[in-house]
Amino acid sequence: MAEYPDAPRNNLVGLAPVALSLGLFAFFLGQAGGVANGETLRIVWEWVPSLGISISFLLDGLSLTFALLISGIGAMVFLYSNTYLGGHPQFARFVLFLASFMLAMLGLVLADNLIALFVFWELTTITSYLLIGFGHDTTKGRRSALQALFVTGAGALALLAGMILLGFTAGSFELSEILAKGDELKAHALYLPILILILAGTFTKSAQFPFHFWLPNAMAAPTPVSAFLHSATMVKAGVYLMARLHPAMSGTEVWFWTLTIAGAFTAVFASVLALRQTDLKQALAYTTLMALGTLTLFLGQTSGYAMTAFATFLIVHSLYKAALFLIVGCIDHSTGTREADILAGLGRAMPVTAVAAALAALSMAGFPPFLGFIGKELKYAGILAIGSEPFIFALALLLANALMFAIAGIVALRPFWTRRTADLPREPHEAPWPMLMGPVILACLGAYFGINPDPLQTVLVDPTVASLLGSTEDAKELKLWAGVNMPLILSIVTVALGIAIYIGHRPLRAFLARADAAAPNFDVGWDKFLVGLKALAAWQTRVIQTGRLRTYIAVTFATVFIAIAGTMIARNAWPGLPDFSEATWPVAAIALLISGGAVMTALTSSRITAMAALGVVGIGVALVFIVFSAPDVAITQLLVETLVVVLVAVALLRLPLLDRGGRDHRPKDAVLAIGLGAITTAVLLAVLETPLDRRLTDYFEVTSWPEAFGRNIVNVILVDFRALDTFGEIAVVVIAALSAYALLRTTSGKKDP
Amino acid sequence: MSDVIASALILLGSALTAAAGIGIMRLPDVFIRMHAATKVGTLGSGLILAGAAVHFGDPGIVLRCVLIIFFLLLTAPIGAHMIGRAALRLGIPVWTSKSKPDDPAT
Amino acid sequence: MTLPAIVLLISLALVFVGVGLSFIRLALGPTMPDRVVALDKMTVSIVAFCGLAAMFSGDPAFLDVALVLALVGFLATVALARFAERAVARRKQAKETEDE
Amino acid sequence: MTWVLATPLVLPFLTAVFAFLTRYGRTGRWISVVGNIFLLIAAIVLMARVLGAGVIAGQMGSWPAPFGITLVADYLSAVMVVITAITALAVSIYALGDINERKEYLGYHALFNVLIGGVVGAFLTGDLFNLYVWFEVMLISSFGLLVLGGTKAQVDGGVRYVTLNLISTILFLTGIGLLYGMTGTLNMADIAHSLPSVENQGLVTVIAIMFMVAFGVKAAVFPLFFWLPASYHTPAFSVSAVFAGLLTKVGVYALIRMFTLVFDHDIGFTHTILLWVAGFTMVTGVLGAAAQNDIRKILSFHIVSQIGYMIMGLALLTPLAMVGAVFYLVHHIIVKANLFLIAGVIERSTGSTDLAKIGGLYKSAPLLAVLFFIPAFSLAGFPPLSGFWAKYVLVAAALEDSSWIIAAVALIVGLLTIFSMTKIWAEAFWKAHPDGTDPVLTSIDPDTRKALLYPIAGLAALTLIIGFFPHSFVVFAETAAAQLLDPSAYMAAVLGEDAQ
Amino acid sequence: MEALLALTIGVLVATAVYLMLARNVLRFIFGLVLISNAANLTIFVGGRLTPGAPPLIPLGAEAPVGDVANALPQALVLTAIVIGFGLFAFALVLMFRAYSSLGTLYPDEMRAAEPRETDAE
Amino acid sequence: MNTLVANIFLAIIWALFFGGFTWLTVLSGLVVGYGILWLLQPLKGARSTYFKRVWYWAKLIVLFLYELIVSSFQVLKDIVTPQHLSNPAIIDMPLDVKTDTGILLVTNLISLTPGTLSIDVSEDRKTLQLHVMFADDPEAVCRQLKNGMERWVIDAVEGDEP
Amino acid sequence: MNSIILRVGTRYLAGILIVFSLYMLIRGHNEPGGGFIGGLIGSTGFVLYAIACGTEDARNALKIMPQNIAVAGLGIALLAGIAAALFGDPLFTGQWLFINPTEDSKGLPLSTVLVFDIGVYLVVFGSILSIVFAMEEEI
Ligand code: NA
Ligand code: NA
Repeated sequence: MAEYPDAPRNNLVGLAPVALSLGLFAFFLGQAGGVANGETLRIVWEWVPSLGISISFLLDGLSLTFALLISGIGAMVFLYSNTYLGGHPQFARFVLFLASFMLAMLGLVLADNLIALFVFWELTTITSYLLIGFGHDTTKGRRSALQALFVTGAGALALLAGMILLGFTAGSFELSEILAKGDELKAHALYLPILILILAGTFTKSAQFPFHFWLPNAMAAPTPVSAFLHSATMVKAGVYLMARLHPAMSGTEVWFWTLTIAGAFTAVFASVLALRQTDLKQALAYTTLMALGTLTLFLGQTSGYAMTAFATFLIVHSLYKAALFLIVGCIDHSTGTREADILAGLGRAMPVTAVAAALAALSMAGFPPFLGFIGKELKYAGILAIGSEPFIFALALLLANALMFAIAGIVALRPFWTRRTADLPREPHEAPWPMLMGPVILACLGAYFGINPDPLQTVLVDPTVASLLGSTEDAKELKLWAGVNMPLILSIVTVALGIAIYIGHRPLRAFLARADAAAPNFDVGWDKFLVGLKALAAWQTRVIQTGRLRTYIAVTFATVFIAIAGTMIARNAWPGLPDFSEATWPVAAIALLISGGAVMTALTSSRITAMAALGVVGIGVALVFIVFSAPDVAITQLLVETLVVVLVAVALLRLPLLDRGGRDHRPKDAVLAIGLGAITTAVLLAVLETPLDRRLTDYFEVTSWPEAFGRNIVNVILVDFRALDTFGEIAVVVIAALSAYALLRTTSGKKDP
Repeated sequence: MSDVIASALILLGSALTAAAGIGIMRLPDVFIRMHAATKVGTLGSGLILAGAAVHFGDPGIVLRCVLIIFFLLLTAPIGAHMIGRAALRLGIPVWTSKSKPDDPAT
Repeated sequence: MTLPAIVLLISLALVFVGVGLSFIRLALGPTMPDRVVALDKMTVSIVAFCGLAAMFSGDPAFLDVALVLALVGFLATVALARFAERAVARRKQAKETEDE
Repeated sequence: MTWVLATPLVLPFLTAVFAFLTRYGRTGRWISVVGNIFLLIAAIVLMARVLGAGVIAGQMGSWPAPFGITLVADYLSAVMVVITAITALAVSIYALGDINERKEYLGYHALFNVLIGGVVGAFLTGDLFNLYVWFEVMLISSFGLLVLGGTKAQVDGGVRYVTLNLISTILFLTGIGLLYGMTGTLNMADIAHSLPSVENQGLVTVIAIMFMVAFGVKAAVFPLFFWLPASYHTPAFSVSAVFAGLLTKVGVYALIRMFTLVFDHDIGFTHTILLWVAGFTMVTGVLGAAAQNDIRKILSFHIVSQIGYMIMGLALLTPLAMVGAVFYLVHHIIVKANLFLIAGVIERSTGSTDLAKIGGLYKSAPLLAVLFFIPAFSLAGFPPLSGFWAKYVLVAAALEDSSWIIAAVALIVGLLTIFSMTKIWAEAFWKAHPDGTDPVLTSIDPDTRKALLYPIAGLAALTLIIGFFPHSFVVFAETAAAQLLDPSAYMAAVLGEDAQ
Repeated sequence: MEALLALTIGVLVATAVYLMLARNVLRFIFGLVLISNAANLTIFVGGRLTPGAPPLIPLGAEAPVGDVANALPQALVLTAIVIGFGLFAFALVLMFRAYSSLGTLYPDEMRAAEPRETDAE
Repeated sequence: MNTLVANIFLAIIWALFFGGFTWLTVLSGLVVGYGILWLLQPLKGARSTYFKRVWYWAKLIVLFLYELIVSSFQVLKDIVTPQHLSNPAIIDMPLDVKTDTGILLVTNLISLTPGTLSIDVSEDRKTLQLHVMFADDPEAVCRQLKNGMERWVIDAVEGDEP
Repeated sequence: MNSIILRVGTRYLAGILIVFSLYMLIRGHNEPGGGFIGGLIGSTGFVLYAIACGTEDARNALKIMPQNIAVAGLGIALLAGIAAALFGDPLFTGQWLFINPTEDSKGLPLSTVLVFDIGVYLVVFGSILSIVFAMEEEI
């Protein structure tokens, strides 16, 4: 490639995943026979058995269809990437992420345990995030990656909740067991919440309206990623899960209406928006949305026609859409642009690409004899099988298909087969063969299966329908000619309408652009959401984490007060009236002294008064210890008090005055303070009403001398009975000293002695 | 007998302690208050401890009381000296009999 | 061996009077040294209090408290006095006589 | 054999003493590393014994319970000790490259190892006052570590941290005094044994709430967490790593211990409050993080948010919820400590932790990108990393309990966590460096680089192991939860069978 | 007796909280000293009060004679006093250091760890 | 010699603390005292002719106690009478006592006897600053102190010196 | 501090305080006192010294850096606790040796408990001095 001329190409890093995916494809193909015969392959590894979580895989028709699409298209995308991005400095990472993605996707479609499925689901989210972020140098690239991650991540969380509830309701996380309990589930009170939560997950993943906006932005990823993730595989994970749960959860009113309406609306909405795009890749992205909508719509049904249409269109779409994305990549790579209005006349320079594009586009447009035609006929058949209001939905589908027809022409035919009018950034040339392999094969498959749908029918479609409906009985036949019937008529109308749109697409596009500008824009909404989130966060932080220590302290104290007082009230734990009859006047005098000292400390604006008042409190407390027979404590108290005064006196020499002008009157603080003091007294009085159990002290008294050889019981407790406490305590003292020393000396520049 | 002596010592000592307190309250400036605190107060505490020594009579306790008194006598004047010196260096005016009564150093 | 309780009670009351008055002086000030003197006086009174407590309880253990206080109590006085003195030296311009 | 319990407690202090006395050379740092290796061995031996015996208890000083101090290890204690030892070893290795000689001289290794000793003591003690003592040991050494270095931000952060934590300490001490006044005992099992016979059960609830507030400050729950975001971004990276990993968890541990063993008499009241606290803590923490633009500040607020998850497990108090709480506790220590360690490497290679000033790491330092990605996305709860299981079990527990709102809160907060982690990822790693430079790890000198990266890689490996092989951890947490919900084995181990 | 001290403890707590809420962190330090005293007294009072009989065993006796004061709270209080002193000393040094490096004792003006938004951006 | 005296002094204190003289307390006191003096080397003090002055010491103590008690009433009187009787002044008194111990004794004893309070000793150790409560005649107060308290102290502490 | 009176007084008081502190330490097991009280009193001796004569003199007199004393004290206290392991007892189990026992007394006790208390003494002593000295040096 021109961009990375020096880099090696087709090396092991690039080819290993091609081999891997081909191997997997071959393996799955090998299983096809068995699956078609109704056998299912189940592998179970216990993972977290106590939580009912296992890594169990089950291969049935639905899984097999997806697995073959994933590994098959994967092989082509890897081959394509090897050229498209070969030599890029981050190519190895890219391949690693893409291969991880593929494996995760395979795990997702094969998992038979809901939680394992979720794990793979999230792995696709992460790998997709990393792949979209391949263009991480640009703000747009990072934004798109975050958007995709956030939207699908949000859905995934809902999905997780839904899955957990589903598992609890069904009594197992094993899908094979859950699917057997469909009737039980549908009757359960939690059915609706489960459904809503799971659909939130699948709709976001499959970009259903109104969660569609992330997908076009995800086109910031390299084209192979778009082809693989955003058309053929990941976005279909949501569809897959709805299909997977279809047997257990479908058939209810809410299931039908939700899926049908959302699917139909998305299909129409997306195809209208697709027409509005001028960037080929963007246009394709919106058509992918349309396809996903259509698939969702069919999953809302339970008829055999609808299920067959679902299975067929799933395959059809994967084939042509992957091909078209890769082709757009070839065009981009070759000409340096993806602008539909500029691109023209490439057919001569890129003949192979042109042919492949034509084949894919015709399939997409639903021309016979391509597979797309069969798919479209089945779609109409499926929609007409809808029990209520089939024509409204048929009309929607008709409109969507017609738009699809027009877009196929715009994207895949016009650039090649019209005369060039404007200069291209680069002179077009044919893409190298590894890049052409994929589109060509995929496009040809679309043609081949159109002519010969039988293998497809037996190997994939019938088993898939069987997975959905329980048996192949209701599966409809894939055939090009089903006689003149309603679907055929609708097809003809579609073509006519499609041609009309194609012809008038420029004015139509201009009109749509105006309409779009007026309509609410979800992408702008995303930005607003982020701005709002940040504003909310900033507001909350300003309110809570104010940076003002005083507020923090006040809130903390207020919390203490509310918590204690509230509980006292709630639990009516108040003490009786205090009994002062035993109080003696010396104790009263001491209490007065302590209180006086404390109040003076609080109210003075003189530092030395505060210090002296603190000394008074210390002395008063020591007096309490003396009066109530604690000489050791009294001595310690007096010594510590002395050292406190010494230290404060030293510190204050360097510190400024307490108040800068004006005294410190704070009535609100005083209310809180008095409240806390009162509640402390109340709680303590209540505690004192309970009788004290003196077991511990009694034991210390009788063992202190005979067993611990000490007559000062307090000291014996300190150094023997509870020596571990004392040890911790001296550790505190040592560390306080080391910390204080370190604090004073880290940067003070003073020399250590 | 010893109880009588002890009682006398204790009462005298506590009276002096109280008197020292009155002195601290009443006397006109910090220097004169120091006289009351340092000597009258110390003497009061010393007498109470002397009373305790007489009361207990046990030689070990007597020695302890003597030591307490000794330490009081050793440390109290040093403290007084430090305060006095600070007061002087702070420039607190010395109250004299010519100063206005009840208007001590301000 | 027991003193008349009334003697001890009277003494206790007198000592408390001394402490209380000192406390009032400590509150009133007006100068830094006044407060320090008051605190010093209170410390010395506590020594007396300990002696009384020993006699009240008949347990000489309280004399140990007195012993410690007699030895160490003046340290706070020294520290505060030094603070008062140095605080002035540090702010010669500011009029520090009236406390702060 | 009580020494199984005592050794992990004694070792950090021995390490601290020797490391301090040899601080003049470079020996101290290696003593710290070796000491922590021994600690890990001792912790593993303890764990092995606990796995065999269920709960083991030992009486220090040979004085019988409840008279002497009991050390006791059930599953929760044992795993906390092991995880503490792992974190301590990782951080002590990291410190080889992170802590300069001046800080070593001033006693970094002593402070650090005493902190670890305090943490281990808090996890192992069965005595309430002894718990207070270990809390103080932790607190004071965290004070020292926080301000070691003495920058303005550190000193200011220190003022905030110290003032608010001291309030909690005093409240804790008062609570102990009151509880002693009611029961006459300090042994936690014995208190649990005595409390039901207290007449004024309302008062027991009041005391319980006091402890809830006191430990709530330590655990940094709403509305008591201010100190954490105000300070955790200021000290050395090894210090904030060990703070972030261990300190708040000790508060959570204490809440779990007290509100399963001791205060289980009025669950309708206490645990409902806890549930509200959990919800608000999750939300305010994660929103706080969303407003930040500095890696360490973001991570700090996330600690708060994630504490909420653990409290949520405790508040729900179902077996599954307790499994979640225990699992979350263990997972979070490893992941959060590691993220702070990585922040240190980011700062070294890009020059800052301010997201606006850095970038380019994805391109030029892919190894660091991988090492960051693992814990960051684990924290965000992505499978199959450890954080997913933690979140999964808690959400499942809430749903099982029909606690819809808290489940929704837990999930939404998980989403916002993703938002923050990807913000760091996008700004520090994906975005180009604003200077146009390509920050590379090789700019760090090789010895330092090894010291910094080995522990990060080790912790990341642990995250992966827990994520990929969660079964034995879950089974362990189930036993731990069962022990917590039915403390009879704990009480029997401490007080003897006859006490039941 | 206990009731009286409970009241005193209430006063200590109230004054301490008032001080701790002040603008100047030096007052916080003073409040800390007061509230530590309150906590210590709480433990002491919680162990109930016995006047005039220290928990000492006289020579020749195997156990204390008569009812002596509860020794356990005394040991706890002693521990708490020393721990409290350690914490106090550190806090004081911290405030001292805060003043010398940040130039203020008013935490509302110390905004190095949590700068005002205007300062930060 | 100085060291020995100090050592014995400390040993006695030690023994007193233990409440009596036994061979164990005295011997251990000597050992401990030695250790402490070793610790305090920069603070050398204590004179060698200590024993000769026992007599002077006895005299000093008795006279001091007499002074203390008798003159206390002067202050007491001032305290209890409504009017302030005193006439205070700060006066400087020249010091003859030379040794550290002497200075300490003189200042302490002067402070302890009511009516006089030692404020400071000048850096050159030649002047003692006093606060005198009854300073109607400062000269007389000075003379009285020099002939009384200072004389006794010099006799007790510095007897051998001229 | 340029006070001759204080300096001279300190000369005596510091010595007395330290002797007294050791006395309080040793008798603490039977009478009021113990490692904490001893360490506090001992430290006030040197605090007084530092106030009177300056920290440089005080540090010279002490000779050993106070932090080292404190940490060594912590180590001693810990070793006193660990010593129980040699006798097969749990951590902090006191080990006693009575020298010269007679009929009415157990004899002179030597014990790990005393060693522990000495450790406590050293910790308190060293810690307070390192804080006070460092603070004094700031002014
Ligand atoms: Na209980
Ligand atoms: Na319980």
